[in-house]
Amino acid sequence: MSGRLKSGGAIDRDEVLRFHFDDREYFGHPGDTLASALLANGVRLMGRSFKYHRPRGLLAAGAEEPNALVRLRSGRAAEPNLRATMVELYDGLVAESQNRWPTLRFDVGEVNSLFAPLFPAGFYYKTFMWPASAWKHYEWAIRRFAGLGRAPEPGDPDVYEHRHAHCDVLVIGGGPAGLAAARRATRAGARVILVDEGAAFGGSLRGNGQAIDDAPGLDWVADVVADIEAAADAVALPRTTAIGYHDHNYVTLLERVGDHLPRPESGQPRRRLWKVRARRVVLATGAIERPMVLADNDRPGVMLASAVQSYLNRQAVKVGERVAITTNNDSAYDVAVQLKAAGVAVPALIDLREEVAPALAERLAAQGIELLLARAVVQVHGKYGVKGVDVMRLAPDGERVSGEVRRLDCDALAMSGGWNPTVHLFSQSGGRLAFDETLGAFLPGTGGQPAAVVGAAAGRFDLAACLADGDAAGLAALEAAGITRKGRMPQGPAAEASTAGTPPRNLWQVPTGPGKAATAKRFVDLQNDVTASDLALAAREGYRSIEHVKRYTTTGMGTDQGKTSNVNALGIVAGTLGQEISAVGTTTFRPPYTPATFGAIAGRHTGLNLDPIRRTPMQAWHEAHGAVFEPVGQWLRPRYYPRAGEDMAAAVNREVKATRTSLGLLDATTLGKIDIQGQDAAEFLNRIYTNGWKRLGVGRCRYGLMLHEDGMVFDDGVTARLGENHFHMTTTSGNAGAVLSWLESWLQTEWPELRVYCNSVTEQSAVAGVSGPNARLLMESLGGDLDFSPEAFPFMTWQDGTLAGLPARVFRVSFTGELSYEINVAASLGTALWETLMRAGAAWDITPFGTEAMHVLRAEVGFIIVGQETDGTVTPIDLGLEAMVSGAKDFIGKRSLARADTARGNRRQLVGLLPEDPYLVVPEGAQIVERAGMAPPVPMIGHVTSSYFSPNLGQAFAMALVEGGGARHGETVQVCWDGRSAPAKLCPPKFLDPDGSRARA
Amino acid sequence: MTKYSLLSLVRNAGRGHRDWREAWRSPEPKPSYDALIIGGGGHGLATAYYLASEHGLTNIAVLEKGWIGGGNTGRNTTIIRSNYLEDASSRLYDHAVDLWEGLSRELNFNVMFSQRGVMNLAHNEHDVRELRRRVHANQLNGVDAEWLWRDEVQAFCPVLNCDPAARYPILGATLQRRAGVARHDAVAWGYARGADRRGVDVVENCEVTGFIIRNGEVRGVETTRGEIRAPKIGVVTAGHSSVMATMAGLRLPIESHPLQALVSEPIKPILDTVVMSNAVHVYVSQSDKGELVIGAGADLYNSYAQRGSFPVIEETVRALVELFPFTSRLSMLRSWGGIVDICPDASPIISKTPVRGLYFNCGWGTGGFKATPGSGWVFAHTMARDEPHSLNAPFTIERFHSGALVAEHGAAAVAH
Amino acid sequence: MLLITCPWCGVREEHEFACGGEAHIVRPLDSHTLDDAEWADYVFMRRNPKGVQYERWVHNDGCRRWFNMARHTVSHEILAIYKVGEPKPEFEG
Amino acid sequence: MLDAHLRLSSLAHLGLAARSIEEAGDAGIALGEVPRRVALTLRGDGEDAAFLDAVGRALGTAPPLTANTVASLEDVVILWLGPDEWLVNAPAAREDALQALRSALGDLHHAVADVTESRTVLRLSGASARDLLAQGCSLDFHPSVFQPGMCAGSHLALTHVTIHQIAEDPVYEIHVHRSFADYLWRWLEAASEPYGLAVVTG
Ligand SMILES: Cc1cc2nc3c(=O)[nH]c(=O)nc-3n(C[C@H](O)[C@H](O)[C@H](O)COP(=O)(O)OP(=O)(O)OC[C@H]3O[C@@H](n4cnc5c(N)ncnc54)[C@H](O)[C@@H]3O)c2cc1C
Ligand SMILES: NC(=O)c1ccc[n+]([C@@H]2O[C@H](COP(=O)([O-])OP(=O)(O)OC[C@H]3O[C@@H](n4cnc5c(N)ncnc54)[C@H](O)[C@@H]3O)[C@@H](O)[C@H]2O)c1
Ligand SMILES: Cc1cc2nc3c(=O)[nH]c(=O)nc-3n(C[C@H](O)[C@H](O)[C@H](O)COP(=O)(O)O)c2cc1C
Ligand SMILES: [Zn+2]
Repeated sequence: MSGRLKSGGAIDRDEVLRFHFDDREYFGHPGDTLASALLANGVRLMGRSFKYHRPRGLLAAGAEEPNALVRLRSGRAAEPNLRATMVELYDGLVAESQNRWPTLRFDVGEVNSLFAPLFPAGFYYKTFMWPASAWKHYEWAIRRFAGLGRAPEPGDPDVYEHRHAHCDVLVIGGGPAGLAAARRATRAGARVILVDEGAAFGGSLRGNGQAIDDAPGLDWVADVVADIEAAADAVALPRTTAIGYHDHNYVTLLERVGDHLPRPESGQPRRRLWKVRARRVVLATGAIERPMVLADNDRPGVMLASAVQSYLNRQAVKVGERVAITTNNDSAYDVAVQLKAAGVAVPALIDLREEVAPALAERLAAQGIELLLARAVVQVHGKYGVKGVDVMRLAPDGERVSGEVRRLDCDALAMSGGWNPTVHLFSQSGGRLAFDETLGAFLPGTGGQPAAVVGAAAGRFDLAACLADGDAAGLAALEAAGITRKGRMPQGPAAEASTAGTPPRNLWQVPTGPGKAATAKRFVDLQNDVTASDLALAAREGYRSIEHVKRYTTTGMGTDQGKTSNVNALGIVAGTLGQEISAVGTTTFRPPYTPATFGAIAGRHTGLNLDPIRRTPMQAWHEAHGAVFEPVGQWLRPRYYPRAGEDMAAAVNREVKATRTSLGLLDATTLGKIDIQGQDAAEFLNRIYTNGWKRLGVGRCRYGLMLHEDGMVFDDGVTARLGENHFHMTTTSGNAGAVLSWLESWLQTEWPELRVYCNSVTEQSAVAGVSGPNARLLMESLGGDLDFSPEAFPFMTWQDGTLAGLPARVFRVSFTGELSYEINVAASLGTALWETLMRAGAAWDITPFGTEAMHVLRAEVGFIIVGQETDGTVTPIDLGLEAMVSGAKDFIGKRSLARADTARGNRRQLVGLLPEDPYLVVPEGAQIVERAGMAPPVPMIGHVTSSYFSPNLGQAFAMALVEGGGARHGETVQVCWDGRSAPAKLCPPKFLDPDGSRARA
Repeated sequence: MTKYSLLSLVRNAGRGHRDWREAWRSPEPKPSYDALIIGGGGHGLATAYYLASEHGLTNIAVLEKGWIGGGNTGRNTTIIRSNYLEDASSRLYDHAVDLWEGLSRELNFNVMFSQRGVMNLAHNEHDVRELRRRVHANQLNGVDAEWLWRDEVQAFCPVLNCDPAARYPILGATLQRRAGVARHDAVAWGYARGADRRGVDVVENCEVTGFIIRNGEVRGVETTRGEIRAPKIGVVTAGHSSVMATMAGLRLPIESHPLQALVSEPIKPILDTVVMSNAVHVYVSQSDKGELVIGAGADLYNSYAQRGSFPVIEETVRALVELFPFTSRLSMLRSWGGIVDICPDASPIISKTPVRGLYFNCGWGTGGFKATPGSGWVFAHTMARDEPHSLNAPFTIERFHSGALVAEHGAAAVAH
Repeated sequence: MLLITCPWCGVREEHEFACGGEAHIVRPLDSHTLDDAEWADYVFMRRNPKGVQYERWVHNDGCRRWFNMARHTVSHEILAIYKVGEPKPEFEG
Repeated sequence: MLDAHLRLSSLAHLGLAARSIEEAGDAGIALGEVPRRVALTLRGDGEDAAFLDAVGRALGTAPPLTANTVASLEDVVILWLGPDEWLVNAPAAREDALQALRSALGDLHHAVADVTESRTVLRLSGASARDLLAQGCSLDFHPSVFQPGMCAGSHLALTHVTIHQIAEDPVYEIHVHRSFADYLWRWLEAASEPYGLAVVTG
């Protein structure tokens, strides 16, 4: 039975923490993880596997844990799939096991195990194909079995934060190697960030009790961390995982700020995403121990030797009373000795190797631990917990076992199949890996970014070497960052160098024993239930590339991404194919290193902050007056202003009618405005717009169309000539930024000889558009120095002046087809202007109108909206605006208009559309066909771009793009949508005031 | 070749699965073939399969520089649909959907085509107009399509955030019920197995490094495994199309960009359809294994690196958390990138070239997985007959000269 | 995530910039003399190299200047950054 | 003369005045809106001596030519935005100086655009000011890199800003486009939660 020792460990026995796992209450201490606390309480069964629902306990003590995944917390704070090994215990913690029903112990899903012979890797590709219609049902069933935890609930109660950071040296991993590097860099005054995903620094020192500078290793750790914390420009972040290593030394870190607490401290985020730009990176990420692939190696109680050691030293938890150990390398000998010293029985240490250094053997002998050389564990007994193991002699070729089966009674098995340097981040950084035959592991090779890999991550498993390595990397980083050392450099830390050991015996699968044991499952990927025979099957079936093997068997695709399994899988595949491991290669390491919360990646940009909301100076007025808003680019513009009892149609009709018959008021602030100055400004516009600009008089305005080089309309707007060399361009609201970039790109890269400056002045002015037959009366009533008579202030001109005491620039342009003035005032005066207009306009029942009414009004007079009548495939000629296309000059897009297809006569052209049913507002986006009642595929000749009810016309009307439509006015076509169709007559796209006299009034 | 079935599975289980044959051989390339396909992605393998099965050309080979399916076929979010705007595209993609429906049985390999429906969300009036335009066009073209208003969207996909006060509220959505997802790797493997069975050599680890062209006619290729001759060569190399074009002295209107995707940790079923949003850029489905498969955006610069930048992931995840608030406490498991071949009009090129006997099938960009069977089918026809099928006739390279583009920006604006 | 040294502002994060695609494509002055294919070559056809690409970038959030960059499209290594009008540096690959 | 109270700041609807206090106390962040000042975008050739001269004559100081720096004389401040672009700031009362600028530049190739209303300026200070900026901005604000007298355009919380450090403490001025000011203010307010926020008069 597992349990807690009376003394030792980095836990606080004086404080007792209560927690729940699957409805049972347990107790633990600060310093515990959920995993260690459960073990201390004698709990071993912690989860069920993905496919066969086999009972599972802990394999590891760190981030590599594949089995013990729990759902933590409850309600909206619940989070699935957390590794119990990484969950720090707090008082009141609630956790639940997953992937089981109804309970962890009695899980119905376990029946899957019975059918396991039918479910080898990739079985689903071979079946469930008949009958065709049945796949739906099969799939439904498959899905119920899949997945691990349950989805969280919406309504996350916590917040997440981002943090940009810059440093000279980013040290990833706070074990001896990383600490040595960080210490060196910090002492020289460098900007250092040191991170470790553990709850405390020390890395393997926390678990193995090694000494540094002749003192307990953890004392040295405390000193180094204190140094860093005291330094002005260094930070040490525990509970922080480097999740991604991107281009140009950009590293993302995920800090668990509040996860170890019942709830994050007030105001603090739960997690924080760091985005670090480091001049140098030191990767000191350590190494992960490999399990051994042996029969029933997934039973609760079969654990990595380093995990057994870590639980012992960190939390004073013994994983069992009798712990057998099996290894292929030297590192497990310490574990045996320490277990024994803690009063745990160690029935034997079973080493695959034929011989080991005499010193090691002697250490065991001194403790009275039996050493079994050239032996292997061929079977683990026990279902919910280890009951014993069978040991046999291993043949020199490692392919067979022989001799007598020796049963060892034990309640846990500690195993060490060697060590894999944690090269994930190095590989992500673009570095190549090299396979080391002796270690049986991939080591960092060449390439990558400005970084050094040190310590166990570089395949150095000796403490003294790790310290020296780290220290040297710290120095090198200083040099690379150009930091001169301050003062006398301290000595590097020292530790006793270990004596040369015996190389590991790399055996990728331990042969199975005789009889029934021969078919026992030897798990490689514990989480995804991938066995040695699955891998062999895949190779046999021709899935030879390791990438195919991965995808066919799903090995390494679980939440642990194969941290403990990938190299074993490779070894087995290479063996099956008779290839070198180096030739097989690894699968690709990808971010994140360990799973990263989506909420943290989203940070504070959720809800309304998903995207900035832009506000006009009059926004508060619109809000106060009940406007309904719609997003236009990042703006929220009033769509209409409903009065009590009005629906949208009623409100829009009222607004349209009021504007056409008396006076309307529109917030037009959002239009893009670009100030264009310079002696070549007119020439520049000539190249940008389709029409001519050189002869436009100062004081006048002109409508322009811009094309992309492919000849298609890109933007439009009115541009005014403010001076000989000075223009004021307006653009559509959504395109303002794109147009300015467009102009700059031409000026700077193609035509640098043009002397022109473009500046955005969009935000400078508030713009109120007054529109309607009474607009002039209103303007005149405001008082000021402007003469609004048609002669003094004709259509398509502008003037500066004072209006109701406000300095203003007034453009007499019209988008509604009515007599209109666009009044520009300083943005800060927007509300003052608006309120003045509302007050003064009351005499004419001035009516604020929104974008919807604006759309109706402009459509009545046939004005287009870019992005509505156009969609990137429409030329000016298609729009009937050939008069605006200059023949006399070149302009962007001109040549494209002459291409065979673009010059074709029967392209889709803009027309008006009058439904025969005058009250039928056909949907925008409805298609147009020649005749009703045809069966699909029905040839479509066009589509509806805009469609409204016009209270002025007293009928519905629309605009459309129709093949050859320009020549088909008067003909009847069918408008089709959702299985309906309605006849409508084509007409010129001008429904009201075709000669434009109202705007010119 | 063992036929796959429940029966054969049971029989093999009895023998410890020791007798399964390889799904496709690994032959040495021959010095010459009747035709070559360059690129062992889904499209290339499908082309080979249909050349063999529909046109009787069996002395052919697929040359793949790495492992089959290792390009975009193996890294896409597997969305299959045919609700494209233009007649030409909807016909082509719908033909593919027809083929998808029978594909598992045709190949005797379960590609798990799951018709769980695809929704495209509208978040503003412009989206509504454009998406409905597409629905109406689809209906008239005989492509199944429906328009759902907000309440119907909510009912169809209860976990979506349909709050009208959202920053970009959901106003409605298109729904294509016949659409869905499939198991991407199985598509490559299934076609490879099917082609292999008909005699096609699927040659992996064989990179084409040059073309042998004489008098404007293609004669063969140089590869890392020697020269291979053939009078007809189809290039189906997706992200690497420009590289191949350069080797052949041609220019293409294509740029290669990184497109990223990611998966969440696996969770119990919660999302039974596919959701795509253009304005709030993300697309999401849940695989049969339980992970959410999430499509991100493309980086704006050219790259052949099969990895993208982190800001693209951030942007996608923001959208994910907004549309599916439950994901806030869920974790990203893995992210990766592919190299997509983007055409200016967001439509593919399936075309003859100025070099006789040399054909290109490329430009599928962010959305070609769905077309895999259809693309292979028409390309096989084009290669076998030396003239396009009517379904792919509009998708020539010459359309960029004449201006007769097949503009699918709206339908393709979300990478999918 | 590139780290770009704007020739004016210095080292900045990629997200402050926008990429404008292939550089050194000169707009034909006599476009009316080109046939459709030649014109399409200018408008649509791109080198799209696997290797060193010469491309235009603009520092949108900073100085708003366009500049040129030589960047490797596999390693993403930035080989050179130079101002518009400066000669194009030659790189292998 | 225009009635000054007619002018509304882009943050008027937030009622900041009522929340403002004189001293930040122990809040980690002090944030306030800077009163309206005159602002001009100035464009011209930084390598043209005549241009530099003319600006110098009109404003008393030539525009800074070193990237990301600020030149100032008394209350006129010129921020470098680009090699041919500067932002000139002056108190509202100094409109005259700016008129002088326009006339001084005369026929030289240049542009001056009034952007007084275009930007809202926030003043940020407090012990946690750098931490707050680091939440949303990728610039390096370390005192060895970014110092008083420096300015830079960048992104803060998804919006374009120009950040100008005006004092060692540090004190920053953040210029944000007016239409984004409300969004940015509320974002900063939320992001200040871990440190404590005092709204101050700018
Ligand atoms: C992240 C992402 C998400 C996507 N999501 C979707 C989606 O949801 N729905 C959808 O329909 N589409 C999607 N796509 C697009 C889709 O993946 C592709 O359009 C499609 O898979 C292309 O298939 P292919 O066979 O043409 O190319 P690939 O699968 O890329 O195959 C091309 C092959 O050519 C090989 N090759 C290249 N050069 C050579 C050479 N010189 N010699 C030999 N071989 C060579 C490559 O190694 C590769 O295997 C997505 C793409 C990505 C990257
Ligand atoms: N005897 C053996 O075979 C053997 C094998 C391995 C290690 N060791 C011993 O282990 C020590 C190795 O020291 P070291 O400093 O190289 O490694 P370490 O294992 O002590 O420390 C590595 C640290 O990196 C952290 N880490 C890993 N990935 C991370 C990430 N992505 N983000 C944040 N933190 C991350 C881990 O939490 C760990 O604390 C030496 O003492 C060595 O003797 C011995
Ligand atoms: C639809 C789909 C689902 C995937 N699901 C998983 C998964 O559950 N676990 C996993 O580790 N990777 C998953 N992947 C990602 C692959 O592991 C891999 O990253 C991807 O195929 C790209 O290949 P590469 O990363 O080897 O370059 C999935 C990929 C796709 C296309
Ligand atoms: Zn710059």
